[in-house]
Amino acid sequence: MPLAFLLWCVLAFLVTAVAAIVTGQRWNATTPVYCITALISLLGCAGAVTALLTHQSAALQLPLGLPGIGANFRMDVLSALFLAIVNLGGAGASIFGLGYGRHEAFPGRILPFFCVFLAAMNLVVLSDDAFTFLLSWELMSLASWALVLAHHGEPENVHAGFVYILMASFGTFALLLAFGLLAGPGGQYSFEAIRLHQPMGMVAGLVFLLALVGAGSKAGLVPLHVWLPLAHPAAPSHVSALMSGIMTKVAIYAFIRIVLDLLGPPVWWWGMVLLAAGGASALMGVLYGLFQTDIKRVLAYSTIENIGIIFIGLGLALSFRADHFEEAAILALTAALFHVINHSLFKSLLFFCSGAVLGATHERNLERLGGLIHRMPVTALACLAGCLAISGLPPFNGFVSEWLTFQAILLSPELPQWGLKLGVPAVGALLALSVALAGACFVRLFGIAFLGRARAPVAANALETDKISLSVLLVFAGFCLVIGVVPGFVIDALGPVSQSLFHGQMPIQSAQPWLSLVPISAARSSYNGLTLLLMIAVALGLAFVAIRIAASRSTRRAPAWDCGFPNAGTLTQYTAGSFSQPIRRVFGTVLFRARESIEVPPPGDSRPARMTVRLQDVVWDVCYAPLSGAVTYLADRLNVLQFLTIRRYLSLVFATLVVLLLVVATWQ
Amino acid sequence: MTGMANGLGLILALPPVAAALLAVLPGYRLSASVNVLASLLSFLAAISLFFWHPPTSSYFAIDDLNIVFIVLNTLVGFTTSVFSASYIGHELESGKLNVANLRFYHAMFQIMMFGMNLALVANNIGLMWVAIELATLATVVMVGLYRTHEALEAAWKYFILASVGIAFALFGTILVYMAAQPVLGEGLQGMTWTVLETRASAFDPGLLNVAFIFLFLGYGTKVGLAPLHAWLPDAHAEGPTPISAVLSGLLLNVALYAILRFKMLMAANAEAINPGPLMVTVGLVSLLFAAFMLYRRRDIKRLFAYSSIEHMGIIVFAFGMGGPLANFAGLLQMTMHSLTKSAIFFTVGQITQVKGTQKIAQIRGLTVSNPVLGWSLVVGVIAIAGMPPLGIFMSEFLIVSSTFARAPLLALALVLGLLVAFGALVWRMQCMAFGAPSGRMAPARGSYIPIFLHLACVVIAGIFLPPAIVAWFQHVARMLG
Amino acid sequence: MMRDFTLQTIAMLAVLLLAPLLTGVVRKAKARLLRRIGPPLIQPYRDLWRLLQKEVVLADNASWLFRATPYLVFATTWLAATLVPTFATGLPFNWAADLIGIVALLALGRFFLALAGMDVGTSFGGIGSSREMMIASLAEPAMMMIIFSLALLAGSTQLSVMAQYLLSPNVGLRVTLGLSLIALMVVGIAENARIPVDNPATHLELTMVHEAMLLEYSGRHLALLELASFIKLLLYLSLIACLFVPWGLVPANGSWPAFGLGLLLYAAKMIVGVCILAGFETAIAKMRVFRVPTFVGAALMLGLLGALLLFVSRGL
Amino acid sequence: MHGFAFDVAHLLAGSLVLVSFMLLYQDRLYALLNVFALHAVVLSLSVAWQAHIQDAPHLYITAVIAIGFKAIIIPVALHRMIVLLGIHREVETTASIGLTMLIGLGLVGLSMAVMLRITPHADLVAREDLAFALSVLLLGLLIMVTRRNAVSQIIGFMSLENGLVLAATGARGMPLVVEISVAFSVLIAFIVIGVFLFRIRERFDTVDIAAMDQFRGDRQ
Repeated sequence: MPLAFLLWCVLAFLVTAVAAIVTGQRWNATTPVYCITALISLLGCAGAVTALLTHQSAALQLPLGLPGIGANFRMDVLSALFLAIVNLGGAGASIFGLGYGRHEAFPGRILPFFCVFLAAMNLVVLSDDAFTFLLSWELMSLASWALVLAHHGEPENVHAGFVYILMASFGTFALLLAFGLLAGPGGQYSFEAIRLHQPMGMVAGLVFLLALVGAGSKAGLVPLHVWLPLAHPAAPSHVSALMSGIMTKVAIYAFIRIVLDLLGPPVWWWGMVLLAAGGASALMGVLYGLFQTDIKRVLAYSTIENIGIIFIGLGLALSFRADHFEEAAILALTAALFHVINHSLFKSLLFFCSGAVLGATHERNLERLGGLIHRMPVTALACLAGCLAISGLPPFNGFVSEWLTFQAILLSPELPQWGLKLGVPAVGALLALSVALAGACFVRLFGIAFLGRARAPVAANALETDKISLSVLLVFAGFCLVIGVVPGFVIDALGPVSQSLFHGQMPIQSAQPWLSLVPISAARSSYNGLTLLLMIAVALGLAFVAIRIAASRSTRRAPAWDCGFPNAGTLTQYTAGSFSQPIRRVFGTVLFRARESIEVPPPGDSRPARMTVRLQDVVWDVCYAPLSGAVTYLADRLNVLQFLTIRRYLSLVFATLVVLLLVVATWQ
Repeated sequence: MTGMANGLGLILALPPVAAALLAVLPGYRLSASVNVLASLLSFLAAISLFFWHPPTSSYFAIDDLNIVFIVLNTLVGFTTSVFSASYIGHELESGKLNVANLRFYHAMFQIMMFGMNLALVANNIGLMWVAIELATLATVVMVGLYRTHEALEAAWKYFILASVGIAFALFGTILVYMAAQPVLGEGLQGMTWTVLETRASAFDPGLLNVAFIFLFLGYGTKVGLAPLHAWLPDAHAEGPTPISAVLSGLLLNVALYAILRFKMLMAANAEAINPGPLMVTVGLVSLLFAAFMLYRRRDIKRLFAYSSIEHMGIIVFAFGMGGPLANFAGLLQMTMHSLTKSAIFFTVGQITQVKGTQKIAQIRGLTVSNPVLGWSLVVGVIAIAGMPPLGIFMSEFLIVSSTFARAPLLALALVLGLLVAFGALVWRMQCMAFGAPSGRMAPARGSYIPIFLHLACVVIAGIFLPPAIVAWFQHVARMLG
Repeated sequence: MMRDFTLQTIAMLAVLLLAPLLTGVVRKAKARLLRRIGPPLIQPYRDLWRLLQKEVVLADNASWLFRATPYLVFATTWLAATLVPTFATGLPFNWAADLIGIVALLALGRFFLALAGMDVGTSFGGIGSSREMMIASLAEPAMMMIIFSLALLAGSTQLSVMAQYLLSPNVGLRVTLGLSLIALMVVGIAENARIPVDNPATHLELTMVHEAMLLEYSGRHLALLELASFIKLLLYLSLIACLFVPWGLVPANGSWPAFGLGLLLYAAKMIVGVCILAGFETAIAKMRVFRVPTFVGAALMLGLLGALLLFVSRGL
Repeated sequence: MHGFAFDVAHLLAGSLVLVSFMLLYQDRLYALLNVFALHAVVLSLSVAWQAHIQDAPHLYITAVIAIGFKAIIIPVALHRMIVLLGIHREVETTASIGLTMLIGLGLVGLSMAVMLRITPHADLVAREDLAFALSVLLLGLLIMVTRRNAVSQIIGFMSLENGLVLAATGARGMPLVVEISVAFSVLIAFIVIGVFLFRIRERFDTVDIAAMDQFRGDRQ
């Protein structure tokens, strides 16, 4: 009975949280708490995986929550899948925290909320009525907000927390309104009741948009993403991994649950909206990321990009389903879910790496790092794997999901609507562009941080992190590789999910010869990670042997040649800023109103010449600045009412009375 | 029979006796404990009303509606007395008050409680009016207790606006009687709730309409609805903190109770104007107005006073929408708001004592300097801002979702107001609770028990409402129509 | 089965052996066009051999990544080349990855090469990597667009199937094909660091892109990288050949003589291709680095246009 | 007889409105006090007449309370207070007298419209009384709104209460509880206001509320 088991896990999390609060005053409870959470998460993950593989679904009602409806919980394959993701990430973060959490100044500000955060994410996925869902959803936001404020010393963290919690409650209100429509005036808040009378026409469209806004604001969909690059880096790294890798997936779950499960059959323009939002997020996200110098901020922006890719997949699924191309819809959905899994893995991995770097150097700024591959070789290896995976390069997992998405796009000319006909290839171009740019982004990240020469003493004498953290890094890197090599099994595991949502699933992959991946037919397209890996290995081996036989083995170490003018200064290296300059020239001037200003001091002046680059966040300028301006303006104008004389207040009362009397007098 | 009468008798008899006693008792420690004892006893008496319903007389009646208010009233009164016992001593030491003031304070506290209880149990609209005025005048002098310029000015403002409200309410009461008199004949009949409600259908609708306007404005002044709210922020900010807690937690509710009664009266008459739209409009105006006012507040108590206006707006909005769901939500919101807001004021009182200032700008990093106070403030603000797992989230969930299905635009306005208010409250809270601590670092000496008690209630209610209370609220919601 | 694998092996070896020759032909042709004698055709083989014999001079702070990169780049490029049908289609490895896979393999090689460029921490390496990634960030999507249009025509992303389809009579002349051909040529030029995007023969540092990344390499490492770039050129040529002049491609079940014929035809195609390339390169001059994006971006736009035309024409 | 009774009641109530207008018109404190005394006298007369025609003896008490309290004690007290405080004699009005008069007229019209149009079924005397009471109430409020000086605001408030009493007595057989509460509240109001004026005297040099306004909170 996995459902009850997972609820027990949630309870255990909460109990741990309370225990952490109680004991936190006296001694440092870091190690025990993380051990316990890791254990619970692993158990929960196991339970979820068994539920997923045995396709069992169960429901349960507790006498809590909204009176009359109670707290309903349900576990079907969809929730099982996401529970597995959540708890795997949770386990990873907990174990990494064992090492990373040691050099934490105030564990009391992290541990309880960490447990609550894990519990809340599990609850969101488990809950089966609107109230329980939103309660867990807000609890999730609240816990992560507290974690963002864990290092509240820096003012920007406080600001980040504020923007985050504000956007979070905005999203919650959107979901609340959506559920209000779904539930109807009668207040049928349980998902069962909602499934029975699904809304149609305009109402359904409205619910769709509200759900998109609500879930999108949590997932970081452009233009609702502004909080994400502020909040995710502000939290401790293993929490950033949870927020970026896992919490955004919970948001995806919410969207899938509402739109694909609770809502009736989709309309084609829904897919259009999703594709537009996804494409925009993918491109904007990766471009923003390319211009950041803070490692964690780069990762946060790349989260936005990957969320965009996932939403492109979902958009395709919706459009295909609206036009009754079931096979294609299933393919697109599977691609999206696959990318959900992949991103949760490699984004957690990369945030763990950033945590390791942060722990070793106390430095998040790329411009002050460099040469870490010598100081922290294992971390570098894991990080390299993560970068390859997230750049969508074979034989890692990122490539598979993106390849599946492309395959889905290639099926789209069958769609009858002209909007989709013209939109989908454009989105395909955006997707290709953002994948290519992601490559550039992560070459930059890894190259600047780990390669070259140390740009600051902190990097020069960094030390490799502890064994526990390293083991987590390696395990996650291993996941990325294995899934990329034998994706068939994952796709088969996703089968029941698409079965439950779209009443069909992709052909069984593990039955294919050579374990190769054949989404539709071998004649159409196929990919075989295993053979590819073997062939690369073989080619490598051949080359190596040949070189051994034919070439001279003598190797000499010498100073870098550098065209004959080697320069000892480490600042002559290419910096993060200069690396992204060509791309900024190409894209930035349009999308970010990038302005370069170069000031060269007059001859004889010893000041260095300076080049400053200004990037403007167009989204902020267009969407958010006017809003805050309006609120400030109104607040200032209305504030006058605090300073009136009693006589004026009386005249207000007087006026109200007269107006009401006039209303009554003229009432008929 | 005698046992039945006791509960009611105690509620009415205890406070005046205690007041008389406290007026003569020397020494504030003793009187503080007497105060606590009296409040506790009246709370127990109120509980006893659940079990023995006293018979309805032409002056007093206990029904399902007002018993909710009475219990809530006496409960918060009790916790407030506990808080003030630990609070007021510090005021004495800091020289803000002298012993005579304290004696006066304690006596007035009981008189205030007496007034509110009387208003709640009264079965006679005239008697209720008298009682509410009594309570108001008691609070007026309490607000002026510190005798500082600001305190006097606040009390003066409160007094003038309140007495205009008094006048309106009285005029409305007279009009109701005038409407009833042709039907019920002359005499006491025409002012008795139980009679009025049964016969309201026959009254002259025109008179009822005018009457309701005056009553709504009159008692609405007490509720603090914009634009009648002017007294509320200053009265909260300048009076002693226990009084702010009582004002927000109780007096507003009592006035609201009166409005609800008359709304039921209007609802019972078919031709009379439906008060719903009026209440919805005023509620929305109060909500939006208060939400924007929150941004420029520099005084911590005034900040939460405005949030009281905001919540009263929400509650009146909910009752204006009507229907079982919205009424239920309104009752829940009212209860949760009294508990939460008084808890917040308890916290704020201790914070101001610790930091020696009410200026938000001078309060920083409370979670570092005074962890318990700081985190209580965080929890309180999160609760008042309507975040789970706390009670107000449930009521706001019901209000918004049920409204959106019925009147989408209203719900959007509601959500806008809630969001704006949320932003202001959370921003202020973050500034005070986090960051590097500033100001005096002295540990708080007041008792945390009332704070924890209230917050615990709110948390539990947010996750699990006892079925008994649910059934009770649902019944009352049906009564309200 | 056995037969397929022998064929596959032949194809792989052919790629490996022909690639330097092809580059030699290019150089020779360019020299002739400039009225120079030019180096002998087998010069590239000699260069490679000499490089193999030389000792490797490693920069002091070069990491293991720097040393591993040449092998990886070579392996991926070679692999990609063997996945492209040269003279025969439907070979066993062709099913391992489709055209998208091939592009991704090349991208993998580029990823490592760019990292290697940054490893030593010189300014030139940085220039090379950043410019390479900038060009790639436009060339790759352009390539994807080309793949889109062709895949939509052929209903497959498998090169063999595409070639078969394009052989079939029902193709006819299509605008999309023309657009894709031009786009593919531009992408090929950009990817192979040919003029006008880059100059393989240059040693004027500030104009270098590809060369700048190789600046610190020497000896066997450099040999591998050179060979890899030879193979890459061959790859793109045979890609164009197999997609746009697929005549003479022999299905896997063909007869041995047919294969021989196919091999000859293939060689002929290659020769023609490199001659055209040489002519093009001599005809125009290298452009500024910051005009390259417009050049490659044009390819992207062409590809997108082609794809759109197809999407729309499907609806008609 | 009934007609006559109605006419007298009408006359008295109407004259109360008239006196309210006189209050509105006054711009000197002493005169204001005197007119207020007159206001109270007229009120008590009308109350007495109501007592007579409703033959409700308890209303006579109200009449006595009115004449004793509002016509004599309060004016005298306020008179002394003015002397005590030594406030200058002028009553500075905010709006011009003419404008206030116009507004007042509008208010009377409004109250007539409200009362007479919407209550066709109620007793005629009661309706007339209510109409006049409402206008007195509104005029009193208008005085409070248009006067800056605290004393004149108190007077405005008193006249407002007079309107209430008029309405209460107009209501046939309204229990005594109401009169008592009115007297009660007036008493409290007076005491507390007195206390306040006294305290304010302690702290401020004037009862001019404008002077107190500069101590309004939240103006850091």
